[in-house]
Amino acid sequence: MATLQIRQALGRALREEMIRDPGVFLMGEEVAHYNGAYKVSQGLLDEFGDDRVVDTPISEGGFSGLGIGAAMAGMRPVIEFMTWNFSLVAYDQLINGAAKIYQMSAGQYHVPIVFRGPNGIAENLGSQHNTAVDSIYAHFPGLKVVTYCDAHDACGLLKSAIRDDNPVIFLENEMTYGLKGELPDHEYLVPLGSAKVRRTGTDLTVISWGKQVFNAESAANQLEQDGISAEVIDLRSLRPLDHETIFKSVVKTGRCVILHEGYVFAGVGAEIAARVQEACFDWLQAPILRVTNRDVNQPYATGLEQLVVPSADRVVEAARRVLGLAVPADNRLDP
Amino acid sequence: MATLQIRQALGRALREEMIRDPGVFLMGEEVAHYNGAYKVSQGLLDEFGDDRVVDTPISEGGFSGLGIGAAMAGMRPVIEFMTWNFSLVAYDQLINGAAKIYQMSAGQYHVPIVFRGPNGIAENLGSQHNTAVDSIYAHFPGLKVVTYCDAHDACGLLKSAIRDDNPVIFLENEMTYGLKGELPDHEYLVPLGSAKVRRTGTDLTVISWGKQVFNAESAANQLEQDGISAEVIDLRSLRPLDHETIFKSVVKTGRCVILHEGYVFAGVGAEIAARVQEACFDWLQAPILRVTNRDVNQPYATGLEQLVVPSADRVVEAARRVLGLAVPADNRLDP
Amino acid sequence: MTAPVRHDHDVQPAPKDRLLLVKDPLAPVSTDDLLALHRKMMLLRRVEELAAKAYTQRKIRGFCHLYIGQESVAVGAAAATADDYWITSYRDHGHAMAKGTSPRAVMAELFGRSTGASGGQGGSMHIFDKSVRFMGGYGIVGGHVPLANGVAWAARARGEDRVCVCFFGDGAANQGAFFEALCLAALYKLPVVFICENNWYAMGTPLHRQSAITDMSLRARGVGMTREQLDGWDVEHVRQRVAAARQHALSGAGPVLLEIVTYRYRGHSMSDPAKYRPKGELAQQQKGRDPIQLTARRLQADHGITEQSLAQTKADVDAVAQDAWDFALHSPEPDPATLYDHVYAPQQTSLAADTDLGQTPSKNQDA
Amino acid sequence: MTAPVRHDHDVQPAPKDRLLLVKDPLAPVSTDDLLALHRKMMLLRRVEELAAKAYTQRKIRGFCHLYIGQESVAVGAAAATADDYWITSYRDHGHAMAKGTSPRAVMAELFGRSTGASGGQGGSMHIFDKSVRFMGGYGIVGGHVPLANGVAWAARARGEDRVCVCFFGDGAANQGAFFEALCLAALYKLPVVFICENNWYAMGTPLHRQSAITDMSLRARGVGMTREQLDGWDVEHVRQRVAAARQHALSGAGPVLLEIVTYRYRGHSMSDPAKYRPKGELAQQQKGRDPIQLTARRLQADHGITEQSLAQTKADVDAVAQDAWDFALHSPEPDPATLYDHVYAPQQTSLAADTDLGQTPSKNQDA
Ligand SMILES: Cc1ncc(C[n+]2csc(CCOP(=O)(O)OP(=O)(O)O)c2C)c(N)n1
Ligand SMILES: Cc1ncc(C[n+]2csc(CCOP(=O)(O)OP(=O)(O)O)c2C)c(N)n1
Ligand SMILES: [Mg+2]
Ligand SMILES: [Mg+2]
Repeated sequence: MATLQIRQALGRALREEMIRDPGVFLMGEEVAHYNGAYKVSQGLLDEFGDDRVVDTPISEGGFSGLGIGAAMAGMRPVIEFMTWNFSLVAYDQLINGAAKIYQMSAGQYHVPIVFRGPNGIAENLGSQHNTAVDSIYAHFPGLKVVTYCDAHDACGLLKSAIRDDNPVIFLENEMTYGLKGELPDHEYLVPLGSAKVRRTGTDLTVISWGKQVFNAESAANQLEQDGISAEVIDLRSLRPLDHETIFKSVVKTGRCVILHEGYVFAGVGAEIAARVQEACFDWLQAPILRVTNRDVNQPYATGLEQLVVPSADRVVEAARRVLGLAVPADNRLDP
Repeated sequence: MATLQIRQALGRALREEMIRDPGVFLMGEEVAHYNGAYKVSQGLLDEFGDDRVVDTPISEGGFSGLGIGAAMAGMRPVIEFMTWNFSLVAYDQLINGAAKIYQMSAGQYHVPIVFRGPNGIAENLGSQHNTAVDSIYAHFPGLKVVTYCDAHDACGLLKSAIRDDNPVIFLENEMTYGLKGELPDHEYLVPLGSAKVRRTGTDLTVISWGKQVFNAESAANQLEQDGISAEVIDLRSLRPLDHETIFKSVVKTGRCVILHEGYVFAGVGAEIAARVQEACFDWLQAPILRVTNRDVNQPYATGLEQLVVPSADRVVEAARRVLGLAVPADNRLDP
Repeated sequence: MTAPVRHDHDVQPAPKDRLLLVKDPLAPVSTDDLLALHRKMMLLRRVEELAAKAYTQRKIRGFCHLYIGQESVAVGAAAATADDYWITSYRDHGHAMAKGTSPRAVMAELFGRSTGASGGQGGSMHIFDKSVRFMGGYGIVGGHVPLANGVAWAARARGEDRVCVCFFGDGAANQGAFFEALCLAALYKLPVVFICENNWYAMGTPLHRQSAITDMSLRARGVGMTREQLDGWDVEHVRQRVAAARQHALSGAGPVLLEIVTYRYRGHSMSDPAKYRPKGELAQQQKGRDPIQLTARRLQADHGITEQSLAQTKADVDAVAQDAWDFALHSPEPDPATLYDHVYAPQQTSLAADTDLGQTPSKNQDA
Repeated sequence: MTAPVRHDHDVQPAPKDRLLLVKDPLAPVSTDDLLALHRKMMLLRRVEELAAKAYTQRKIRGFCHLYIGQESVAVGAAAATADDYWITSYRDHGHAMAKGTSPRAVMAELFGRSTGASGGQGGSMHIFDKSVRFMGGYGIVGGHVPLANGVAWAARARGEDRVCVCFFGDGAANQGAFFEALCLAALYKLPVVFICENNWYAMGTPLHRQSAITDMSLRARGVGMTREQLDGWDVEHVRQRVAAARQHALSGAGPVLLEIVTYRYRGHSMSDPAKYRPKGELAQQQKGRDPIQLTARRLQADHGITEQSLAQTKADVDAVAQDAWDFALHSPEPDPATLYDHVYAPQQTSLAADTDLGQTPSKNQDA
């Protein structure tokens, strides 16, 4: 076992896949000489040279498209967005390009490419640097969307993503790059499309992904003190969804809270709620509740920001509500 | 009463607002000399001149941004996307610009701008020309998102959108521009944020918007023949949602089918389902079902395309299912 | 891969305009070759004339953008880059056929049949043919231009002696994606030949109303790329200059932007009556500058080809085009059962790594 | 609003490079004016030095991009465009203060206080100040450049004698949004002065590794815009050339792209140790080319200002900056009850039209 930070676990995945397959290359702003804005690619330029670890100008649309073309022509590019916020200037390339070429060409051209970078909320970055892009990519067939909460899954999922023959949206998180975890010494993969039950429970199911899994776990701990047993699921894969794991849990517990970063409206949480109520209608004993960002653009000031982002406390509240227990006076609801 | 095509009704709205407020101008590809790719702006160049009806190069990001800047500086631009598919190259401008400036500036700058153009499915346009953008815009606070199904609402909503002090995403439809409807001779507005009950019923609620409202109505007609009474709601406004109208109906009928174009995953239908199950949990007698595009990128060939897009038949099927009635052998489900 | 370093931060004289200096690198075409070029241009045109007819009969649906009038560009370019990669926009029937896709596969695609180049999935705007390195037609103006860089990147990484030829219109030269692609290609010195087919209109908007300059090759000047503007009516000239650009790009000297001036005879798409043209403009082009007529005249004047022989070519071409129609018409529609076949690629590379995945039994599993 | 028509479709010689020919239009600065410029540059720097200190004390959070070293650009430009509109990127503290936003409002914004320029909503990257026509700082590289065109559009439509000045970096000159904006501005001949502050780095990437050409003003050449590259260390020179560009743009001759060569002393943001600089580069810049020192020397040599007097200015400026800190520190945080206040603008224009909405009683209602 090795203890690695998440950034190192991701770096290990990149390195292993670059050794394994000469078609893999990494491209993005500051990934080479600077070793990555968040140091995920530390050491890779030295090891693989500047044909395979490539700094780009600030042209997200341009280098995303370059990656897509290279993937069509048989390579396996990994494109780093310094953060996913900046992918919005490249959105057309990912949606009308990456997601559709396999279909438009009736399967002649695969697009085995990974787009990766930190997603969602950081701290005090204000309005334009806090977008959680989960749903605006997971919306589209042709794309896969995955994420992790710990170092183990970060490495195993990234390796699977690189080997996948489809475009994969790989969502990381700025705040947890330094988080340490144990990785086996031998090579391993974590398959795309499988959720993980992080904690079993009987009274309600809390579904989450990315770093919000930690809020889910911390809420579960709090609830435990009140004798409430929460099952915590880390989705890991938003597209495809692991229906089996989700539905099995909700059928068992009869109650469900969904927790995620980003906006509530037509978020991935909405999709899960829609599917769960459809599949588990007869088992549900309370409405499914969602805990997400408040429905406002993210302010800079710490006090306001804290009100906006999801928290363990808000999960506890939601859990108590689905259980029909008393909750403290409601926070102001989203309009 | 005047009988107008939808394109004419939209043209009337533009014209009335341009007369009323010298700050209103129309900008987009082919809107001026060509009188609009779909002739919505017919005659406006002649009447208002090329300072106020402005042809652009193919630079959606550029002219969207121009509109946003002009709105901040006190004008009321109407930006036409030839179709909403092309807005994806301008996505960052709408999300990180239009939606956020009012908040980032703490209310110093308003962005009273309308982005409009045909959205969603047409016929045989293939993969890159069929995107329904509803959810990828409605996801974001700061934007309003509206649409219509008939000429009357088209005109009244567009006028309200132009007068609104926020950025409004105005979704039209290519296939219905020629559809005729009655408009009062006098000026009128249809407020944003209000759904319309198109047909009252008691057994189930069918929620839809845009041209799919016609599929909902036609399904309701078919259902009527079997003695089933469907209430049909035209949402008209996706953000803000008219909760009152929706919830009142579902509380009455106890059953709900949502019908819309575009992808199912984290679509606006998912949001409505999530909200309805939360608000109407105790009244719901069956799971909420959604009828949308199949979860594939849209093929060109007619036969395949027909399988993909929503239809009245699929609504009837869904309705029968929520009513616990026999349905013909299920179509292959989305994976 | 890096530009020359400027060692201090002073204002310095601007670098020179880089014009394409390579001379015509190919031997002049033989009579046989010119006949073949001529025949190919006629074939493109005839197939598209039939496509126009099929469209009015609603056998072809949706959008349908014809290439008629511009044939010399694709056919001339193909004669210089037969083995290279191509990528283009929605006006792609002519490009595909020039590159080697059969008229049958193109027509069947337009008819939405399973025998079409893209199996009926793509339609007019999305013809793909991997067998001839045709990387596809794309519908978002400018959206495919960045892809060309990646194709060239892969070709270079594999040590192939191939460029990627990327076609787009004058209108596309206003899209951000186009500019970013130019910048990246120049920075990385990628073997790409960018061809701006300047047909003077983007839909109904003439060039001088879409751009402050009408010399689109100057776009290259703003990003430090080699450029040339040329007349596109002469298929032989196009062949030579594309060959020159190819040679330049393969030499490691970086990409080239060719602006090839041409003209489209039809409306932008089948629904466009093209009323925006100045009176007489179309007739003048068709009379004085038709690429097929030009070649026909040259074949007769310089190569001793008879009018009769040209008529025979026309008859041959008509037959091939008609055969494509028949083939398309009698081809099956895509099987509904295949609807979900093109959403996700099944795994082609084995997920069980060829490297050792360690000693644990749970290979490919969550460890 | 339209470019000259090219009447036939022949290949033609490329139009000339358009250089900014307007001579320095302003009278030379008086001693008082130069003192004011000097003082302002010092103020910008001092406030940002305090911001750096506050950052290490975690009073300022998130990103914080300092302008130290580049002050002559904003201060010089402000002296030529005091009454015009400005828009800029995330490196905006200096721009805001140069344009007239108070150090208090800037510092309070950085501290996330309700008294901040953007009420604590924006933070370092998003300073807005409508009172001085400062249209804001934006965080998506290049994303704000298109907005400048709209501001200029509105100003022209209203008949104002104002340009919009748009600042961005050398790195931003690789973004599609930037290029599209340039194209549109040139096409519509908008009164915009684009200022590319070429500080030779985009984060850790030096210019020659981000662009095939390092003369960013040439971007204008590719779209037919007037351009000039100039040295930015001399605040007086910046003032004159920005005034010249302004005059050109207001004359109806179209926009101007100025590339102003400058240098940033600090890392890209507070978390960047800036190890990517060649050894000695920073020291050389600070010693030989500091804009504040240059002005100080000139004030002493040419304007008879004493060292003592300059020291007094420094003390004044220190006090103003310190006052800004104190003000920020003692200002209240935004009231949580205001959280939802800035999502949607309440209707400012009446929905009850000022025109007659007809005779029916159901005004503003679904008819
Ligand atoms: C981003 C985008 N905007 C608009 C359109 C609609 N559109 C399709 S073709 C076209 C004109 C393109 O002109 P040009 O690039 O000159 O190519 P040509 O049609 O002349 O071959 C437009 C505006 C589109 N497909 N994509
Ligand atoms: C679209 C986008 N991509 C990437 C970033 C991250 N980023 C912020 S500043 C910056 C460098 C910008 O350099 P330049 O334009 O030269 O401005 P400077 O920082 O030197 O003032 C980058 C890459 C961003 N904010 N937006
Ligand atoms: Mg054209
Ligand atoms: Mg810079």
